[in-house]
Amino acid sequence: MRVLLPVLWPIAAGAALLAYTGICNSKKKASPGTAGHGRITALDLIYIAALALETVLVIAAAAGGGSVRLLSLTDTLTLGLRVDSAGSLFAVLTSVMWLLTGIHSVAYMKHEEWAERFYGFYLIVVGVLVGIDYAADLVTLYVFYEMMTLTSLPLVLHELTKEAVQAGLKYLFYSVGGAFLALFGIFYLANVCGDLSFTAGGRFTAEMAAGAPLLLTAVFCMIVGFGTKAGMFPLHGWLPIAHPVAPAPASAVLSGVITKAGVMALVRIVYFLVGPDVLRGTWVQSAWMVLALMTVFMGSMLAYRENVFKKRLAYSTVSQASYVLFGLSLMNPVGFTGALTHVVFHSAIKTCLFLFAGAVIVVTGWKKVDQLRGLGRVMPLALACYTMASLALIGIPPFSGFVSKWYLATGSLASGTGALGFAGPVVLLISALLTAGYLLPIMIQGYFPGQDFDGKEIGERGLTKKEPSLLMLVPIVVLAAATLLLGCFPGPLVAFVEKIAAAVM
Amino acid sequence: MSPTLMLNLEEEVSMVLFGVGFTMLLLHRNLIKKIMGMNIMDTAIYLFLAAKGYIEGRGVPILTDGVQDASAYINPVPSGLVLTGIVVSVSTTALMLALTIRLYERYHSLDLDQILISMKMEEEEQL
Amino acid sequence: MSFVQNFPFFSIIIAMFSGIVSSVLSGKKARAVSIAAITVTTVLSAFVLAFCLRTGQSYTYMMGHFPAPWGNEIRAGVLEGLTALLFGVVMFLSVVGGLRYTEEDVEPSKQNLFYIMIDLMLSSLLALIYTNDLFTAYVFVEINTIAGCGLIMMSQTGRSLTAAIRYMVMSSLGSGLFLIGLSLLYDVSGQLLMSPAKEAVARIVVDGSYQIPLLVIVAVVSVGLAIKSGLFPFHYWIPDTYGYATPTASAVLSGLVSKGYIFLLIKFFYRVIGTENAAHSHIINALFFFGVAGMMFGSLRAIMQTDTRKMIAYSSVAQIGYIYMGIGLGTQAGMIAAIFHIFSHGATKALLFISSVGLYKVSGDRTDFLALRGSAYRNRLAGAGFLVGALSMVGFPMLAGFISKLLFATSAFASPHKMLITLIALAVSTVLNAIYFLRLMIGLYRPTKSGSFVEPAPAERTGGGEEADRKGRGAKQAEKGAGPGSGSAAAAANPWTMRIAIVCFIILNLILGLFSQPIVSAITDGLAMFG
Amino acid sequence: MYDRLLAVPVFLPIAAGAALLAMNGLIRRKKRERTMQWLVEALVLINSLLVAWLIAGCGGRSGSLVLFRLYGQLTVMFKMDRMGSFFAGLVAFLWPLATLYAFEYMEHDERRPAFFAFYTISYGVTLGVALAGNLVTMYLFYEMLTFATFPLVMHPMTTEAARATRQYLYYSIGGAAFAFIGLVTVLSYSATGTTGFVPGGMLNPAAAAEHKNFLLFVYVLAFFGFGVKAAIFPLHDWLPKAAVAPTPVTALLHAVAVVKSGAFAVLRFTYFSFGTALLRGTWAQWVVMAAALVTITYASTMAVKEVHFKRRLAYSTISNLSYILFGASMMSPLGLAAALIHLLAHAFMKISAFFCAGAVMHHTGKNYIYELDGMGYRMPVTFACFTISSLSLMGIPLFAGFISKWSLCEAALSLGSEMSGGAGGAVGRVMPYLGVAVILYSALMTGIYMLSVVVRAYFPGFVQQVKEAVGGGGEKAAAATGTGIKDGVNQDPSWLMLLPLVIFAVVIIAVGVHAGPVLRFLALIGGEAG
Repeated sequence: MRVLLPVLWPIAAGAALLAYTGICNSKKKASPGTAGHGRITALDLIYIAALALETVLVIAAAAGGGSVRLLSLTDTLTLGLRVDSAGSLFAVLTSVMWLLTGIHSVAYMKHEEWAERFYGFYLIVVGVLVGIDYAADLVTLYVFYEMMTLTSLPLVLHELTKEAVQAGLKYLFYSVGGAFLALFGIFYLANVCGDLSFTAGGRFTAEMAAGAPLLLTAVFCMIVGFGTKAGMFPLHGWLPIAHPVAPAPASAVLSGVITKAGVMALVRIVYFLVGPDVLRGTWVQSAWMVLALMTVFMGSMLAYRENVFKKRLAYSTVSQASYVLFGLSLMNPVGFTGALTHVVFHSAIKTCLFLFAGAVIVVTGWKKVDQLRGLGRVMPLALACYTMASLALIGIPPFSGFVSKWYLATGSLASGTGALGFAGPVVLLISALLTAGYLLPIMIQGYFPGQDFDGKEIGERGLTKKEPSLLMLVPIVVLAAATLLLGCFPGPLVAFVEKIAAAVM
Repeated sequence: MSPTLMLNLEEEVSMVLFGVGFTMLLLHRNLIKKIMGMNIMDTAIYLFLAAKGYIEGRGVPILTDGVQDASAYINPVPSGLVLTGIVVSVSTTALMLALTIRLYERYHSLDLDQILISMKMEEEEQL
Repeated sequence: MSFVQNFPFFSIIIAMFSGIVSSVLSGKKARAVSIAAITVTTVLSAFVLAFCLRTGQSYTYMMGHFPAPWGNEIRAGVLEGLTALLFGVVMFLSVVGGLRYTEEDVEPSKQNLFYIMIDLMLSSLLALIYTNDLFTAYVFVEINTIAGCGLIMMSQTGRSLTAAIRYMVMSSLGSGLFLIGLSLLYDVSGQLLMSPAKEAVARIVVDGSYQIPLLVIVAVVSVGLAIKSGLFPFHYWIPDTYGYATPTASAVLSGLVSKGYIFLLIKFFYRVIGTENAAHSHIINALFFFGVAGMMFGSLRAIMQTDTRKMIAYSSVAQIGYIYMGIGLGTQAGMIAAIFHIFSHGATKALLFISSVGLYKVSGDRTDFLALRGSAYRNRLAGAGFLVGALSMVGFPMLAGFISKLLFATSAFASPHKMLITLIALAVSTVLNAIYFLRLMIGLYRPTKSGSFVEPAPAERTGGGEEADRKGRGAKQAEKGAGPGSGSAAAAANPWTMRIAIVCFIILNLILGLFSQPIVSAITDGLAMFG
Repeated sequence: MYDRLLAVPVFLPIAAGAALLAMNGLIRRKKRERTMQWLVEALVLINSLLVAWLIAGCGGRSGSLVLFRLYGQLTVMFKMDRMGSFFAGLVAFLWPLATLYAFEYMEHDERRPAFFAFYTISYGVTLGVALAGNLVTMYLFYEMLTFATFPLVMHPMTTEAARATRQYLYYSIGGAAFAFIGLVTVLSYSATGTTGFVPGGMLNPAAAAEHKNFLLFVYVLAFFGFGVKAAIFPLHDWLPKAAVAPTPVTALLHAVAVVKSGAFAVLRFTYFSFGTALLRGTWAQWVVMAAALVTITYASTMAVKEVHFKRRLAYSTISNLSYILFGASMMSPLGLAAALIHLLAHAFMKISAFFCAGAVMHHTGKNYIYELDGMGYRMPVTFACFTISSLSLMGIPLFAGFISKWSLCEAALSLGSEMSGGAGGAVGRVMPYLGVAVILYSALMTGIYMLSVVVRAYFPGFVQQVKEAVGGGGEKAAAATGTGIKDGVNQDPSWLMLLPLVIFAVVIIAVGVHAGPVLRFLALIGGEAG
């Protein structure tokens, strides 16, 4: 029950919320979300309480451990949940990010329609994500993975503009396509292996691998397939389109957390099912590394050239998520540690950045980068938080990004993959430079708009010193602080991750 | 020339005639000539049959002066067949001639193609 | 000697005499005589069949007690009895079903002539079935031709006259070939009675002499009878002939006459040449080839037609092809299939001709597809009859056509070289049949262009039709007399005689389809008796 | 007694339908028609209960009934074996519900009695296919099915309908003509001289070995012949065209009864007549498998291109039917079981999807996908069911479609590992994997063509634009433009339509969540016949 609750509770709560609003709608009552415009309603409180409870439940589950069998679809296909340390890391991260973004979203959604629908699906998605993290076997993971795609779809096309719907469909089709590509691998593994439950270090021995001629192909399919969610080349096309059109809180979790679901799936497959020993040194590893590095570079490059703020952040996510994938592709403990720590750091950073973008949109309505000149006069505090997060993402010590990148680079050099292993740090470095190139100008233009900037618009619209509301600001500040704190004291986290790494390798 | 060819002259002639008649019946457009062709064809067969039944030096199989030995007569069966055949062919010819007359009255032509053309035109007028 | 053994002779003679008597009778009386004659001969045939089945063997009946080779013989066995019986039934139903139309289409003064022709036709068919003498067969072939020609020209339109002359020309060609074949046979064997001729042929084959003349004989007789029965490529007289005669005549000609010749050919193969010899000659392959080609060609041409009568007529070409394909297989099984198809096609095609007339009558006497739209609602029974006929043609299980198809297909396995061709030809032909029959059938069950189920055709639209349309849909309504125009048309189109005929034909089809086992075993027995 | 009752469920509906046709003239008045409808429903229900009783009574033992002898060894015979009871049960479950649905759908139709008459007749005929004990009987009912259903396709009586009917008939009869070759061949090579179904095949092994290539050729012909009803490429074209028929027909007949009869016939023919031992690893297997795969690819791609709602679903049906045929072409116990589970799953998914489409058409007159914006709010229950069926069709876990897809791929992969020894030649080594790839591709396409409908229904893309254009009164404007979002107009159909939909949705989820018992039963069939 303890394992089940963090999955079931938000799904049930979200469904109930949706049902309730549905009933309200059909009875032609004023819908509860839009009532009391600008004020916090009971619904909002319940919503935040539900999220908080979820965080508590996840932490409780992580602390308590255990496993549960959910369903038996057929005699051979059973669904189950099991708590382990890797899962717990992701689950706790997810729920915390969800809570913080949730708080932000209450304020943000005051400016959007259909808030209650957003809340409902937002709640459901967190349950599903925790389901992915705690999945005991590959099929369960796949089940939740598909559910995640479907339930997060309403978040993407929330605004119901033609553009949003198109983006939503693109998101949907890429995700589903990726999932089906991965499904081939699942079929194959099920056929070869029979039992798909996760064990640290993988289930495959060298003999078993030798007896399965298509094993590598299957794994590669899964890497590309699940890599879709993490925006890995070649199936990255949806991400820069879908993330920005969503409401900012949704963008934040999409970029910050949901991309990590793809990562989680790959961690499970490579390190808990197939086993890194089987894959190390094969063409799959090389191909994966190449893809990851390409994505890293390409994402940064595109972000650098992008003018729409949220889109720029989305491209950044493409790049950063592939840092993680690159770390995983190294298949050594150092790289693994780097990858998992980067998961945590990037999650915090990117959520923070998107929430900031959301706050900017709410307060000023600006969406393009070149509109953001003089932002420091409007929201200096928030911009400070943005600066911290940016620096962390670039990887400047003592901010958190530095730690993970350090591990990634050393891991790459130690991976024994020859030229690719050396190319890794170079690409990471170039990408870091590009990251600086696309993030810092906003800060610089914000605080130092230059001589020719008269700030007329800011003055006229009464935006001077208009920080976002507290509900928005708090999560941003908290996350920015986290990037700094985690960067200063990465010890416990690194130790925790290293323990996982030791278990799987 | 093969010697047997000279021995079976009647058969050969009848075959040639049959071919002539058959071709006329099949290919000629004029109805009267068709009928003539049919008659030639039939006649050829009668010739053939008669030749088959004929035995050198024997008499007609008709009792003229009392009962005689069968060896005095030619084979009577083909003759009977020829007679029957003639009856049949006469009636067929009669029927065809009647038909031809009807067609001629109607379409003023003996040419089958011409008749078909005028028939088509007539039908189109009706529609 | 049992009295029953005289029945074949009686039935021939009765039919012929009724024809002669009819020449001095009025139309109505001639009709009565004719129907009576058909009934009696059918009953007699049934007795013959029963007798042969009981004794389990065939018998030869000497005419006037002259022994072979002078005398003339009749031979009756199970197969002869069965064929005579079924031919009689089909003939009876065709005549009865077409009574009203015969009255309409034939001049009153010529009514008795029509029935004379029917009588002669019956008599010649029976003679063809029963005779054991080839020359007699020739004579009756000619009588048959003349009677057929008379039937065709009865309706006295320009079309039917030209059709008659074409028929006549082709038949004469066929008869001529048949006759020359006989003469040659007589030349080499000295026999015209079938049984002694067979012995003579057997001797010749053993001798190894006269091989080429024998081949020529088989070829000439086959071609002659093939022309007369309308095998592709000698079929071109068929569409006009069947298409423009009166309904009864069409049904009889298409259902029976061509089958009579085929029966004669089968008899010739079995009783004179011997199946072995026939199977070894290449003639049989030619028949097979042209049979298959005819199946395809006939169906393709039928698809191109827009006129119902011509379509049905071209379908006959295809069906004749089936029969020749069965013969061409050169096996016992193939022959059984061919004979069964003679029956099933006779029953089915006659049904189609009779019921299609019912449909024309409610469509303003027009026969094109467009005019016939919705006619099955205007005349339900005729529609049902046509439906059953069409389904049988397509080979719908439980109907006669299916069993034919099944027999053809199973028989194919006995001749390995032709197996695949036969099977595929059957399948393709089924598809083609489906295309033209079902296209028409769908049309029959569609409302007319104006959306009505009741009124005949756009051109013949009457006030009554509209009224009926408004009051309600369906022919039922119309039959109740709601719409004076179309209602009475439907009633007039369905005289009770025709209803009986259609229902009986449907039942006949079902019998052939559902209880084929006894019939097939009878055919098998009959063929065995052929020796 | 039990055996004799076997014929009842087949002939009861046929007789009832015929009686209905005969009484056509009597049922004119509205009130009588209502009575007629409920009588029909009661009859169908009773018949279904009878089938259920027969299946329950069967309990593994296979009763059989020889009705009469058609010719020679050809008997018309019914038999209740596992496979037959499976299909019969499926049909019996769906029919009463579909009839219920048809009441509302056909309420404005003028020729209802004829419709219900043929609809009921089709029920009996389909059961005939299911319960047929030998190939001849199956062929007989297979042909009858064509003729029982074509009046239903033609029901709208438009030119389009006539054209569709014509094509339907030509294709079906053409297919049957080739299947007929198979029938005759089986008869000729049969070990027993009959065509009765025997698990694992019934050909005389010695004769079969001698003429192996011929038999394989005939098998391919017959596969395509029976496959016509299952809409195998290139003989699929009739199915989208037949979507012109009233929706109860398209849903029940052209998504389940007729087309599944085709697939069922292929399965019977493959596993119970020819036998897999003869076919496995031969060129014939790869030919038919390739045909199935081409069909899947082609049809799912075409479905994406199609914008007519029902025709899109029809293309989807084509591709899904070939899933079944793909299962059939594996010639293995797993393949048979997988084919059957997909037969079951697809029946529910597609009938549900079609019923939703029908409900939309009936209540709003919308036929094209692009007209469906915002319908999810106007017909919430309908579209909820549609969503479930869409997800299931895609093969999302927890829905029935996933189970069947899983089974199919599992079967394909084990075939692949079996063939990797080289038993099926180079082609055989590749085909099973290719099959899995094709299924996944098709799943993606399914996602595209089904979910784009769902997304459109729930998230109409232009609301915001309308709002922005009109300004403050956005919501009213949105309502006025007919998007219906939030305007609270509930256009869901009455319970007659909703009940079947909800039941189907429940079944889809139930099978998807707990398929163990069904799969165990199917594994039995696979085990005895593979």
